[in-house]
Amino acid sequence: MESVVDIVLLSFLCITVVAIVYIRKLFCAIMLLGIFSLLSASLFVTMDAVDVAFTEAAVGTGISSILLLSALALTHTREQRPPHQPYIALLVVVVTGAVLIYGTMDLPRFGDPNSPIHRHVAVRYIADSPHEVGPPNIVTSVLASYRGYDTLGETVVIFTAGIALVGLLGFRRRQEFKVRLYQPMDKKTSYAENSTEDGDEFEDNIKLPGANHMVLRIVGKMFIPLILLFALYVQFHGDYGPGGGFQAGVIFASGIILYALIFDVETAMRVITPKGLRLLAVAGVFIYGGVGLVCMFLGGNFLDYNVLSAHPLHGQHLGIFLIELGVGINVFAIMVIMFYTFANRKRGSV
Amino acid sequence: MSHLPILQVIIPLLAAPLCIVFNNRRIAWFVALCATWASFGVSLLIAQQVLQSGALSYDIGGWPAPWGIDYYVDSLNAFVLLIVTGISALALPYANRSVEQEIDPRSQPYFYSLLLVCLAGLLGISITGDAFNMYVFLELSSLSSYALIGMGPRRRALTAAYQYLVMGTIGATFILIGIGLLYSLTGSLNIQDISYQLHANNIIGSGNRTLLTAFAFITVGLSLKLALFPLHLWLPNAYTYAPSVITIFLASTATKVAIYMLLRFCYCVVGSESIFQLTLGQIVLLPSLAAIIVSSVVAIFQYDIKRMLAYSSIAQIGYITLGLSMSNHSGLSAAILHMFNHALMKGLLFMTMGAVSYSVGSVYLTDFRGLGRRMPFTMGAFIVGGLSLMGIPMTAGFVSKWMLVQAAIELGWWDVVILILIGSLLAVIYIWRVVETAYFNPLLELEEEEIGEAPLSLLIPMWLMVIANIYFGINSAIPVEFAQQAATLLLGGM
Amino acid sequence: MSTDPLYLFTPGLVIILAALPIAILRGWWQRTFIVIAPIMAFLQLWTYSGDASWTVAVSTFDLQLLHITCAGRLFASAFIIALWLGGLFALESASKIELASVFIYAGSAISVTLCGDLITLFLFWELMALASTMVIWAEGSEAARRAGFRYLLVHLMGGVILLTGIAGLAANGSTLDLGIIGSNSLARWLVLAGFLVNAGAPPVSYWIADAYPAASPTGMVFLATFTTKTAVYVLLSYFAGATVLIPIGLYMAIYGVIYALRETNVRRILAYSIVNQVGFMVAAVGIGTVTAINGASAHAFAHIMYKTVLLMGAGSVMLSTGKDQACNLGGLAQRMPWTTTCVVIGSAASMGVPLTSSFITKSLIIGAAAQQHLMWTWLILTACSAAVVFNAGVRFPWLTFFQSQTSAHIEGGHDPSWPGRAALMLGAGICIGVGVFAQQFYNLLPTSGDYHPYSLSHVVAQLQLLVPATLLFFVTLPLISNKPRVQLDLDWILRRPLLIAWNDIVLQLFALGLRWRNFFVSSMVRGFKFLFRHHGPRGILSRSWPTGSIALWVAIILASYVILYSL
Amino acid sequence: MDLNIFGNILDILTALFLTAGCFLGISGGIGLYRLPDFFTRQHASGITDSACSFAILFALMLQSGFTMVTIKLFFILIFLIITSTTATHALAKTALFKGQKPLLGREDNH
Repeated sequence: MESVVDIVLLSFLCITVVAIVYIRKLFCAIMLLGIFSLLSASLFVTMDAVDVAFTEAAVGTGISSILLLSALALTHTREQRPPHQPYIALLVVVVTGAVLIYGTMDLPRFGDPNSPIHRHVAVRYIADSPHEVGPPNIVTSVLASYRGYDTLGETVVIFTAGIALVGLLGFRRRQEFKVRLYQPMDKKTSYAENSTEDGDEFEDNIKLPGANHMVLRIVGKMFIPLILLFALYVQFHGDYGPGGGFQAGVIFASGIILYALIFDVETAMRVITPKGLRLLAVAGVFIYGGVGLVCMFLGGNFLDYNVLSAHPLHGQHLGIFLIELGVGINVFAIMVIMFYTFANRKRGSV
Repeated sequence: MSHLPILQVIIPLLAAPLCIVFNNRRIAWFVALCATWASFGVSLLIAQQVLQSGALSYDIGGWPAPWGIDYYVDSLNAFVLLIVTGISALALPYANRSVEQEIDPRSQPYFYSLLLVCLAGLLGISITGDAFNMYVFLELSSLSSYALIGMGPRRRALTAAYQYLVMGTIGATFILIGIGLLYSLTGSLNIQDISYQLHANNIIGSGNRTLLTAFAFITVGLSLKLALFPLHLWLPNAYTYAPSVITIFLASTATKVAIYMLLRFCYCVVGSESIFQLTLGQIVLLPSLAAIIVSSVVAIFQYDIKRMLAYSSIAQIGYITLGLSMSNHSGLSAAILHMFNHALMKGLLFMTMGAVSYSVGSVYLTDFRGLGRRMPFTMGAFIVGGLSLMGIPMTAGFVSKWMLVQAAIELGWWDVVILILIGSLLAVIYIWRVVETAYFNPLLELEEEEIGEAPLSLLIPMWLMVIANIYFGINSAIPVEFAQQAATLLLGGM
Repeated sequence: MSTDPLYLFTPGLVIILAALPIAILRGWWQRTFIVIAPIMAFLQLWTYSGDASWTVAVSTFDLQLLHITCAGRLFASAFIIALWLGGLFALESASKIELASVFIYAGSAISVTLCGDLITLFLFWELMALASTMVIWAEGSEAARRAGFRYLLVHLMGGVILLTGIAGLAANGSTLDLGIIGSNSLARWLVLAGFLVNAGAPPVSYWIADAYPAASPTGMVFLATFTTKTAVYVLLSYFAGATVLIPIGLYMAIYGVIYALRETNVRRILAYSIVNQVGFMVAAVGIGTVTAINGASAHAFAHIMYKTVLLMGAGSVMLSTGKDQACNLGGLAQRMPWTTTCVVIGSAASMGVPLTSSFITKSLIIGAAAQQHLMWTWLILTACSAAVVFNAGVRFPWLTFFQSQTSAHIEGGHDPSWPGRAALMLGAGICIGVGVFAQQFYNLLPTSGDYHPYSLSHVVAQLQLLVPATLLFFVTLPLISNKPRVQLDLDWILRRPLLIAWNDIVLQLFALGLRWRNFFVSSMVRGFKFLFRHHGPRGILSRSWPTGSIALWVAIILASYVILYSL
Repeated sequence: MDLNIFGNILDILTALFLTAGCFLGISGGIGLYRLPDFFTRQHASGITDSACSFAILFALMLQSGFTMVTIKLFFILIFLIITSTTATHALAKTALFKGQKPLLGREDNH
């Protein structure tokens, strides 16, 4: 049964990929990318990698589609024809794929209990992590404690991505973004060809886009708190089930981005200012690194949470809680920063 | 328990966010300056300890090695750390004025923050004993360097950064695939442990196809990162259009760290006695020689001097990989030593380029007319750097080139010796073009007269570099000691 | 080996270090350094005991900065004296950068003669090449710049060959210390070739006459002294008795004579004369007997002295009149009495007139050839020795000071001021002094031989040689044109594309030549275009590639790595 | 025994709802493909979003019994009902605002 699901999902995946490659409308490509992420998330679920699936769904389908769309607002919506034939690319793909397949020939069989993966390091994680680290979710133990330093690295990667974007594109100053969302690219073309009697009706929409989106606003107001609440749940539930700082940060950010989409970016920027976000991003990294440093001052190694409390397990718990918080804050701040930078880059709709 | 190894990385890593707390470029610069100097100090301490008492190791999070991540510093690491921190400690004072001119003031705090992240990434790669951790920090350094290159003053910086991004990402992905395959074979991510498992399970000798593929991916990925000859195509644009400081920093550190990774993977994971060594040597040999000759000839025809030096960098990387391909003790030590010396001379040469572009605004060959008289100190430094590049005695470049020639003779590779020397002659030609223009081509009367010497904050680091180039040319005991220890260590296995 | 700090300042380093204040200071302070530094170095040199040595360990190398040998001390003394005399002469007219370069140049030349192993030698060898190039460039003209660059290229090439040789020796496990190189390997031949480039051996003899006259009048005095003579010294130390040097030396001797004869620029005449005299010494090194080695060292000393005098003479003429073409000169004897006198003494010394230095030194070489029954060698050396009359000996002073020149009006022309005059006179004095106190001079030589130059037969034989030669010179004088012309030297062939010369010959003989030429030239042009097309800024190897194509490379390399690994 | 009957009834109900859901889903898909203009397609996708997902989720809730999963599914249901209708509304409004006119309302269509 599982293999049928696998086959179906994989064939959908292939179809989506081919469609993405063929399609010239970037908007459609982005939508297909979202589908692609969703499919791969489903595949991860069938492989029992629920945490990965969760992250993929939150980041791939959620945030990255929005970010891509906002980036799309800055460019053309159709891909230009490539100047040369795509056969070279095909050759590249075929060669690389062939090498990869060749490489898998001597791999231990998938799920083989005797393969080194299942006999070496993982054994200790499974056997000892509940009384060495604590959380029932082993993924969290590995992620936050055994290999907590890698996670710090990943957090900084996200931080870097955010500030790289700001460094390259730059925040506009407050006065510079008077332009609102939902304003059509140019009035002339979109209205000239339409009948005049309808034109008047929509005149108000241009100036106050939110006013006629009453339903959206109300639903948004209903759901945004729930989204934020859910984000907090994911944040603090990471010890027990799928979840943790990365996913929580993304979900929290998506709540804010939703707010910005419905109520206008400028309003959102008054609620959560770019400066505040910058400080939050910094704070996220500092919380993580700070925990490590505190561990050092208390006599342990960097990120050795055992020393944080009298009882090692409590120490681990506290440490993981804090660093997940740091990750969450950082991811949230960076995601929103990215959205702001794209959204305010140029006149246009998101 | 000494915390030195972790401090090495964590200082710049945590100073990076600090840079953007206050949206002020001076504070950001100062923070970055303090962080780089501190990490330079730390690397000196580490180097001293390693020389005195052998390798250092540090378990992060208190988890022992195969389960957690550990830092492992031996003489090879320590040497690379010294190179990276040393160059950045000199580049940061230089950055103040240069960045002020080249980069939008609002972006400057972000610039310094990214620079520190890049530094931390490079240090993290060099110091870690864990393959995946290496990849994480590789991502860190690559991501920040894409952005840093993209911040360059000319518009083409963006396309250059984009191309670097695509190539770098392919490289990083390949490395990740390689590490993943290794993990699936051994169940471990720790480099020493991978090596142990490979040997213990008899995977190495058996011609295991997964292992072969893993290594092919890793070597190709790293060849991209270190710009080995046919995969160097991203480098000229990236170096040409990046901000001056970034060119200095990346040219003297990033490729060196990639070479370090290659050394680590080839010698510490597979082991020098294994079959790979032979083929790896042969595989790397031809691209290295091609790099030396072709890139040098290309450099001769360049008009943008920064671009010329970028091509020269590719040729110099060819020398390093040539030493590596010899797979004997003297070749390896020559390669490792040349990493250090190339960092010194290329750092110096790109510093002079930064100064020229600061004062003149461009580094086209025609803009060098009469600079010998107008910027005597800068052009003097350029000449010293050029001499070092050619491998003239009494400069740092000579020592490593000499060792390389000796290693080639030891193997009886006379043809290679001749190619090395031809490469040096080509270097004479392309450096000479600049010197000739600067000293013997008079300035046109029409041109404006304001061009003067670069400010002191650019000249002092530059001349410190000049002194280093000459000092390590005359007394190269310390780097040679390091290089030879590292070579012994690599050949002896870990 | 000693740790005495005094040893740190070997004479060579003293001179090199003096370059710094000379470059920075000006006026009297600078002059003080110019005068004092060589004296200090000289004293320092002679305080060392005969077998002093001093080694510094620099990284993996042991550099023997000091290793006193008898020959080395003689050469070093000659260098210091020449530097001092030249310094006095150049005191007023030379530029600061020229003087500083000269001191680095001289210091490294002295260091070469005093160092004890090939690596140290190579370090100073290269420094010498660079500093001497700077001396040429210091003249400042376009011609000097070009000539300097050609000079630098030749010497860098020589340096590269030498380095390869040294590296080869080291790799073979041969000792790099001072002494005859025994092993008969390729490396030895490379070292020899590297040395010979500096000596001006064929096929690169041309650089001496090409580069030296391009330097300033003062600069040439120094250039003529150091490079070729250090080459003689190292040949003597490392290759004494290598018979291949005999034909090389003879070739140089003949080459110098013939080209000097065709030359009309007085400074170029003297430059070719250097090749000729160095040829004597190289041949002597090749003969390799005790007498021959003595002769080579002694003749080097004598040659340095009289050539310094002659070049200072030519230099003062050029400084005061600005001319160095024979057809523009003449009749200066009255206006420059001191210079004339000294130059005549120098010329006499160069010819080997009895009671001058060359008489007692050149005869050692020719005598050695005779002792070894090398008939042809003896014959050619004797003939060349007589032929000196036609260049440095009589022709140079005649053209410059005595010939009556009615057509050209010469302006200026006066003796140099007192330091220059003193230098000229001191130099001339040494030329005579050495000739007069022959035995005392012989005692300074590497091996004490017993040879008495002032035998009646020898004096008579030398005069028999010189008098007819001089007569012959005046008889043939009208036949030798003094009009300036371009000389077709080997360098011309090397410098221009080989093919143009090739074409000149072939075109007249075969009609085919033109097509050949076209083929070669066009293939050269095509070769360059090929290089440019592929390596130039728009070339395939240097333009920015589309990202996709790079990805193709990645895939190809990946596949080939896998295949190669699997083999 | 009673439990078993109860269980059977649940299974039958589940099957019914699942079938209904599948049918609605497929018909929505066909509609999305076949219907002529934006607004009618909206109608088809709206059915898929609300009715189909409602049926399937309800079937799943029947299967999971009184557990935490049911509550979660319930929340998802509420969420879906509100958001998908809102999304349909927003899309339709935007389309109208951008100048898309319903095919059926056009005069030239008569």
